[in-house]
Amino acid sequence: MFGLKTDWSLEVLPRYFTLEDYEGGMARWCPGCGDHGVLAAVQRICRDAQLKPESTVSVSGIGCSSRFPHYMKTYGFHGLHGRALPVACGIKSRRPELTIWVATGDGDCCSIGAAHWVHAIRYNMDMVVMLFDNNVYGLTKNQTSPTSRPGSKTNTHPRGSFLPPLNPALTTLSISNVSFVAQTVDWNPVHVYATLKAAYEHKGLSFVRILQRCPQYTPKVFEEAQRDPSLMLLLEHEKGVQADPAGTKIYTNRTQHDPSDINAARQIASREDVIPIGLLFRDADRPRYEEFSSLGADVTIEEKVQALEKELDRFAI
Amino acid sequence: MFGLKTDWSLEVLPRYFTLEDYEGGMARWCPGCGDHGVLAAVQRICRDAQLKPESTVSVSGIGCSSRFPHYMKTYGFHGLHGRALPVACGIKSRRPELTIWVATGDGDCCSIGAAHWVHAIRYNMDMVVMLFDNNVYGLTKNQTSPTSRPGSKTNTHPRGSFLPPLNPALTTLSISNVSFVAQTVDWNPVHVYATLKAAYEHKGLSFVRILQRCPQYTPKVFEEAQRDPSLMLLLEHEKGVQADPAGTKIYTNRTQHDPSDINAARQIASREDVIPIGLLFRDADRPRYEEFSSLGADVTIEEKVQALEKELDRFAI
Amino acid sequence: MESGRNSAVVHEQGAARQVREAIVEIVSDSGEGAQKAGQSFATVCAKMGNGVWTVEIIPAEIKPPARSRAGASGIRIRFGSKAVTNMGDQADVVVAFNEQVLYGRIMADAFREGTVILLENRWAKDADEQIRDMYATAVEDFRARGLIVHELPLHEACLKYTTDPRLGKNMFVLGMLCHIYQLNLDLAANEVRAAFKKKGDKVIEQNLALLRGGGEFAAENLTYRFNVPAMPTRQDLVVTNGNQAVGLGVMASGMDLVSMYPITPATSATHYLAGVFQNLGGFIHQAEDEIAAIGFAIGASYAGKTACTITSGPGLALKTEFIGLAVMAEVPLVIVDVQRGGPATGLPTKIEQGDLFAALYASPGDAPKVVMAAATIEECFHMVITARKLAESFRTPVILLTDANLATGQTPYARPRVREDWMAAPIDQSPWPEGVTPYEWDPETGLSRRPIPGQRGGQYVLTGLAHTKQSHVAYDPRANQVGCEMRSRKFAALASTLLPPKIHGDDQGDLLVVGWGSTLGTIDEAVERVREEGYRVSSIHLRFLSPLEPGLAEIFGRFKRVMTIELNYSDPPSGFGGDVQSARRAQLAQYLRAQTLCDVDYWSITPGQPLQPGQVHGVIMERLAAMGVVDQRAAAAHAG
Amino acid sequence: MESGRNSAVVHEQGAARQVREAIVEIVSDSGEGAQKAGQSFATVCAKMGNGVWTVEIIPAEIKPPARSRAGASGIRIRFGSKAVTNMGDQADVVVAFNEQVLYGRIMADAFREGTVILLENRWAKDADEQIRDMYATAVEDFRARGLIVHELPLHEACLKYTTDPRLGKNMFVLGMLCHIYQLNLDLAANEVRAAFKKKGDKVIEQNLALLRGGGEFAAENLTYRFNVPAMPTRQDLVVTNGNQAVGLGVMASGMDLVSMYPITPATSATHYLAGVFQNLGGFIHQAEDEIAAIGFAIGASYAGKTACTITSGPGLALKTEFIGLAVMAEVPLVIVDVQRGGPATGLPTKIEQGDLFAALYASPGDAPKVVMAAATIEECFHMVITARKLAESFRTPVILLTDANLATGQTPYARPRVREDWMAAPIDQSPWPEGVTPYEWDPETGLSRRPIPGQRGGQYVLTGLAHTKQSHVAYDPRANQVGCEMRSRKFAALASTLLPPKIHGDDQGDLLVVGWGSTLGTIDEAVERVREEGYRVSSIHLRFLSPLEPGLAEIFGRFKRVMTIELNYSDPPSGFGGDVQSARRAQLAQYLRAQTLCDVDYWSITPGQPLQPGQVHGVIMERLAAMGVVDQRAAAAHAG
Ligand SMILES: Cc1ncc(C[n+]2csc(CCOP(=O)(O)OP(=O)(O)O)c2C)c(N)n1
Ligand SMILES: Cc1ncc(C[n+]2csc(CCOP(=O)(O)OP(=O)(O)O)c2C)c(N)n1
Ligand code: SF4
Ligand code: SF4
Ligand SMILES: [Mg+2]
Ligand SMILES: [Mg+2]
Repeated sequence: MFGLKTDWSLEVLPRYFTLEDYEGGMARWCPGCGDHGVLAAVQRICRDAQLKPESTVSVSGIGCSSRFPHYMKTYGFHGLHGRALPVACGIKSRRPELTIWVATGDGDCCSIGAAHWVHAIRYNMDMVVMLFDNNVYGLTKNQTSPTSRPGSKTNTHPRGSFLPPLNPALTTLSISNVSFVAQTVDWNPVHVYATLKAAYEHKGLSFVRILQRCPQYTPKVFEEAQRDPSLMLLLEHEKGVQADPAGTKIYTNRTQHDPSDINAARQIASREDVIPIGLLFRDADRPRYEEFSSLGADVTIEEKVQALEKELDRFAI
Repeated sequence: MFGLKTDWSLEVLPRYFTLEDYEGGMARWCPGCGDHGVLAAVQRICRDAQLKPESTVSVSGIGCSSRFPHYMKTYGFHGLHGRALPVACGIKSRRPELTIWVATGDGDCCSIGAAHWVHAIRYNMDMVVMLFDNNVYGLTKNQTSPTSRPGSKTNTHPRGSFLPPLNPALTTLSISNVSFVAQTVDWNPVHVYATLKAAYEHKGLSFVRILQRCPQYTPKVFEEAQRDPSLMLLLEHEKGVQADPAGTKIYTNRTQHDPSDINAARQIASREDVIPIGLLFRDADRPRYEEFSSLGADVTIEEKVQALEKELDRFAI
Repeated sequence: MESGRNSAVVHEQGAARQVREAIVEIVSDSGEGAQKAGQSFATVCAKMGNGVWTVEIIPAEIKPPARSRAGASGIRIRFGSKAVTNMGDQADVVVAFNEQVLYGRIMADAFREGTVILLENRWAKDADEQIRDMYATAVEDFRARGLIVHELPLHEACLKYTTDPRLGKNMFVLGMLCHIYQLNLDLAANEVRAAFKKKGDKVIEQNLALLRGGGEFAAENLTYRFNVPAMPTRQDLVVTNGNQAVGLGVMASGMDLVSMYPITPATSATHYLAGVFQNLGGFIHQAEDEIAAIGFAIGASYAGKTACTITSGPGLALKTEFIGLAVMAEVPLVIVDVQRGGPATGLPTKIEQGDLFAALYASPGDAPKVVMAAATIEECFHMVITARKLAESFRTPVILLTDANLATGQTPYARPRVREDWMAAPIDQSPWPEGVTPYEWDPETGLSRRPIPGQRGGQYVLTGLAHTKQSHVAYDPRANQVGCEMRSRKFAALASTLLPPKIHGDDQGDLLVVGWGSTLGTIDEAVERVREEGYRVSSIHLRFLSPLEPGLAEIFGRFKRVMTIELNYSDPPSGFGGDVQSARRAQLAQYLRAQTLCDVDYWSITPGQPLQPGQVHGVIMERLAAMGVVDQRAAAAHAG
Repeated sequence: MESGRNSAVVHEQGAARQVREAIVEIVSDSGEGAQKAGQSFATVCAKMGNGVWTVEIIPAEIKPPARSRAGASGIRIRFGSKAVTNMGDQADVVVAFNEQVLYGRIMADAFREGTVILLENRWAKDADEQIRDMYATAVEDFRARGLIVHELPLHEACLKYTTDPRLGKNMFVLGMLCHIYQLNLDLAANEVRAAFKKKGDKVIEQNLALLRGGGEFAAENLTYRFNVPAMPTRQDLVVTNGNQAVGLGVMASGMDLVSMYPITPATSATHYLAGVFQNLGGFIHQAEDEIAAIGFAIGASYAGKTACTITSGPGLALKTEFIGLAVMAEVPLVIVDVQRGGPATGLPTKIEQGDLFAALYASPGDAPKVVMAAATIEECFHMVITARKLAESFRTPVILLTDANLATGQTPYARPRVREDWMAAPIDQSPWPEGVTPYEWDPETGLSRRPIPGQRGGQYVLTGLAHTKQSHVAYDPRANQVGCEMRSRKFAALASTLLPPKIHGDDQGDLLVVGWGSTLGTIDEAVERVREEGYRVSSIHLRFLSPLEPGLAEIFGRFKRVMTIELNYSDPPSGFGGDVQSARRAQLAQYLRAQTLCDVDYWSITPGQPLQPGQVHGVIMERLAAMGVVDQRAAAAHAG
């Protein structure tokens, strides 16, 4: 994978890419916003994997987090609110050689984009989907999101919201053909990097829920977890996310979790006493939609003309 | 519940409703279509519960199964493809006293309506949602649906579809605030009746996936299960669906399943070797959205005027 | 023709009468094979060199109850010596498998006084008294309506050849009709063989026997014998319906991807493609909904692949937001809208031309795009090719409007001579020229070349926000105005390449009829008739709605009156209660008034079925009468 | 006024100069409290009896980087002796917390030669050399542009009263401005107290000290002293922005439910309501998306409750299909569209009038509905009430258009005298009259009464399919035509109750300007000016777009030329390259041409910001020049 893209041989001169080759200008998120760190991690992974910027596409919907493509120096598609996934799938469908990063928010993915979320998991196309979950609508200035905790005081629920939050990892784990689900927190750069790297390396749709701080509107939601690492549950396993131990040593609360065990994955994902981070589930053998959708790219125009004539014969009288 | 609606005392003369009071003209489904039996079961439940036809509303999207409201003599709303649930929730939101039956298809609910499906489960409003799952798009004449089995030959996939089917019960079980999930088969009227009755009696959103025969387009999918009852797994429990044993005695394959155990429910729902029927999960204590949304119905116009004047005072200069 | 009132069998011989054309219907309960028989009949006509147009008669339900009014399932075949471009007026001869289905057709105004009904008579002796009564009452009623009913023992006659006449009767009827219309029985036999190829020789033989039996039965029992002289051409022809033509057009344009969500009456285009598209390397994506369908297509297009999405009204509504994005970010895309009756779920299987405004105006903000409408089945093919080219050349979404009439109608047309340059070129992966921005708008034409992922140095971020030519988000007043202007200039540039519409008839006169979409054949035929009657009436038919074809005001100025004829709703031109200003006009008329400032009159209805030439003829005569060109009585007589 | 070019401090005393109005801006980085200071200032003006209009200056990002051009955050206050209806032309006095934010305002054309800039000067001595340079360069540039810059040590001066001037500077500036404009300092002090009520006495005291300090600072250091005479009225007034007015209107109309999905610039209406709606028994549903939002509202309305949904362009696009259903099934519903810049995500926080066509025409098929547009903040209140009534009386969806300008602008207006009959009546649960169908269309008006679930005997099945008055699905030609007609007749009936628009100015003349929506104040002010200059120009402003207000053609006929002025995109009236027919017109102009057949001219732009009266004045003069009414030079001078 690293530096070994199959089409390298086509290049006359090998190019070496530095971090700068992936940096698309100053990110305009608020100071302290968790999005900054995730961006840095993705840029590092691109650099480490020596991804060609022109063969890398970042796709997003609308939201603070969906500004992501603007800060990458790759191709980018900053589309409509909630619609990152259909666009990303469409790109991948006929251009499977492109590397795709999807940035989506908890509103973008789990609210207005929920139908696409369900179905993109099922299509299982090879891409990394980063759910920036700050438990709030950031860009539109502080409304309740489907992952907001009950009692959250927002501009639409000034007296506190009342529904239990969606659990994006758990729901994703219960959609057929799911192939990769992980969870991480923006404030641990080591773990973010390792998790997204594993996601990138997985062939299939890698769904990574990133608990993301929004100091502007939800400064408190992750405060406790940040202060007290024992509220986190580090998932460890030889098949799991291999983060630099220096970066995860603060997590005293750990468990061995085999990411091929989906029942265990669902049970862990549904725990409310701790925040599990690491790889919940991976299955490298699920069908990927692009295996079907990308067929036929090699049919030549001459062959097309021939096939079409054959069709016309069928209708000829 | 039965015949004991709280507002009965308001009636000068008690009315007794017969099946006819719920029958809205000849159903136009194909002969042998599984929808007929479900309709009959709902009409019986209405009769047994002596639901006032004028206080009962059936709501649907578009599809064969969504013709349901036309065949009831209650109020009905036959709306847009995929949008039964938002409409049903809207009705319930401010008229919690109305009884609501939702009829939706596997395309209607799990494909175009998937976002509403996820969120309606979370809203958990008191209504029965019947998913008529015939593994196909019936009304539009035989296209692949999200629950079609891989290899299904349909008009959109004449060489066979390729994705694993969604598992509606499992996915529903993994959406926060889920309160009732059951599964039944249209060809067992006893079980359909008992399941829908339990659903009707549950306070909250009762999601019932009904495996439904479509002799027109998917005559084979449930043939085996119909012929060989041992392919079914009957869920039994004192807190479960209490079907007349005469109707379920053919099911040799049974298990005790406590519907309050959600982990077990997910495990059973995800089994692919058998078709579990019965109550997978019930929790009567989940918050229901109408508890919040229906507040304020008793505010009088005078009180409104007063409150408004107070507001205007705030803006007065 | 003699009426066979009280006799199930008609004895009278004579030579075939020569007619210029005929309209035949076969109607039955669904599943009785009327459509198959009719299609074979039509193919034989076409092969013999007749012009042909067939229309499916489709019930609303999947399996409507037997013997019900709403259950009429079948086919109409209009064929003639010349090319046939529409379904025509009332039928000449109808074969009906039961009497109830005829009511559906009567409500659709499909019959005239004198239409001959060849009616299955087994119901007269049905075990069920109610059925016997219904039958008797209906037959009486039909005769009272002036229909010529022949009650025929079709079922019984078929028993000679099959134990299950319900399945075989259609081929028997095909034989009957071949005899009546003097069609070549060998050609018909070939159709039978082709139809049952997969079912084996035994089935073929049985059906051939039924075919011949039907011919003999007609020879013995019916006096009707017509000859519609054919004019065979040397030209290679194909016969398709409009949705197949769209599918063929998708392939001929070298499209990579069709992304769709099932919706009547558009889906059958994909059904057709599903079987063959992959032979051309294409892929069909059945998305989770229409929003995802267009989003997926836009993704593929962004990545340099050619994509289209095919839908109908409700689906178009759901695509509104994404179409706006495609306009804003200049993503090439073909959107085929096979119009059906609206609004809302409306009339899913029926024809209407009600989506013109939605195509032009639905997306909020200024969202110019190309809007075209196919007028014939042949154009359904060719316009997809044009649409793809325009989409890419002008970096824009293109909406191609067709409708349920074209979608399900069938007719022969010149076999396209496939050209390689119709097909999209492979995507460009050469390095992007340095210094060129992703929206390097030509200041005159607004045109620009787009970078494709994979092109080194072309990296940019497509955005739906207002942006500069660098594709940088920009909120300043100037940037937004420039962006809007550049996107608009493209359409002025395209407009300048269009030709004024051809005038059918004289260049000037009393009345100009303007149409668009599938009504072409009907309108032209009606105009032909009034012209033959000596009136100074011409017609034009628009293919480009946005930008509009040029020169219209000038053409309009040469006629005393201009009116559109459309299949969508309008208030009476004088408004309800005489309030002209608030009258809600037919969509093209409203649009042309704004564009040309000419007082464009209109006539439109929403019957959910194609217009009949006679109906249009009546409308024209009425307008001529109102203008004082014809006297009122003449018009009334014609309109009758 | 003297320019203080090279001096940070201006010494010159004198009496206050009396002016009819003034435009003041306070601009800062976001989070520095400029808006709070400006709002207090505006409230004091209003309380003193001045006309006032405030406009928020909002950056695109949540927290844009400090000292950036795109980061300008602040407020403009225009106040005068008479009522103020719009944001006016260029500013007179600007207080800026840093020099970079001024560039954002310069790009927005907010300043003129002679605009006085009171600029924080601490950047001149910043530790960072780059900042010092930027500052010096900018100040020089400003002066070169003709701005009068006073560099003032605001930060330093605040240190007397607070250790953190970043937080206190705004009240200091309020004090300065109160001094400059002779505002009542006690009233200002009250505002300060109200603003910091929750923060406790200490904070209040500190801010009062800053307020007084600012006044003293101005007295010592600035010569500017103006007096904008107030004309206090006896009338009770309220001050709100347009979204608050919508929220108040929702409550005043007795609405039961607001169903929404957050979207700028509409959401703040719900933010306001969220705090208070439940006091009136109302509920706000934040749905999972805009489709669900309208579906939920339609459900509630079907069940007899009054509901509305509030959104902006992209959300409106998503509601397209459901609006069609509401039309088809005749479900009362109010849809408020707070327009923003488009197409696509466009300019989310900025003003445009680009959704007129989408409101009129987006849903496929024939989908008539009421479309209204509020022209003032006060109308945002009253029109919601009208909309609800119309929705129920005419059993129809009603789209109410407002825009970002109204949404965020603030102005005083007459306090509404709340009437009980504005409020929806409790739902009818009496038995449904026997024999009455669910769509018992009055044959003249198309009106019918609807059954509400709970009404005994009223059971029916609402459907989006074509249906009879029994609400039975019907696919026959006649039923569909009747349904379409009945739904259309309702709008003719409504049209017949509307009055022709009032003409502002004389009944006839050279030029009639036609506007709609939030441009009312600006257009009227510009027309006032040209009229004062002696030109025969009048204006009308439309509130009802569908059905259209009556009598327009007749009014238009009394003017030599008619033109619309709009905030949406149009090609030049002569088209690009002179192709008039394909020129893409401003939306109202296009619509009026079709409806009236008058040659309605237009001028429109998409700057994403409100029009300025001076700009409109220039446009009018240009048109008068083109007509030969004024000579070209005069027009040029005016337009300058
Ligand atoms: C169709 C549509 N509806 C609503 C919006 C307004 N909108 C933009 S972003 C957003 C939500 C942002 O929340 P989230 O997805 O959680 O992203 P975040 O800003 O928190 O990163 C909304 C509602 C829109 N742009 N388009
Ligand atoms: C917006 C929209 N898209 C598509 C359709 C066409 N359509 C009608 S029903 C249906 C699917 C029906 O399948 P399902 O929901 O499984 O119901 P079934 O007919 O099998 O009971 C589709 C695609 C439509 N009516 N509206
Ligand atoms: S508002 Fe929140 S999510 Fe958005 S940029 Fe600021 S901190 Fe990040
Ligand atoms: S097509 Fe299938 S689902 Fe539809 S009515 Fe017929 S049998 Fe039932
Ligand atoms: Mg968020
Ligand atoms: Mg189905």
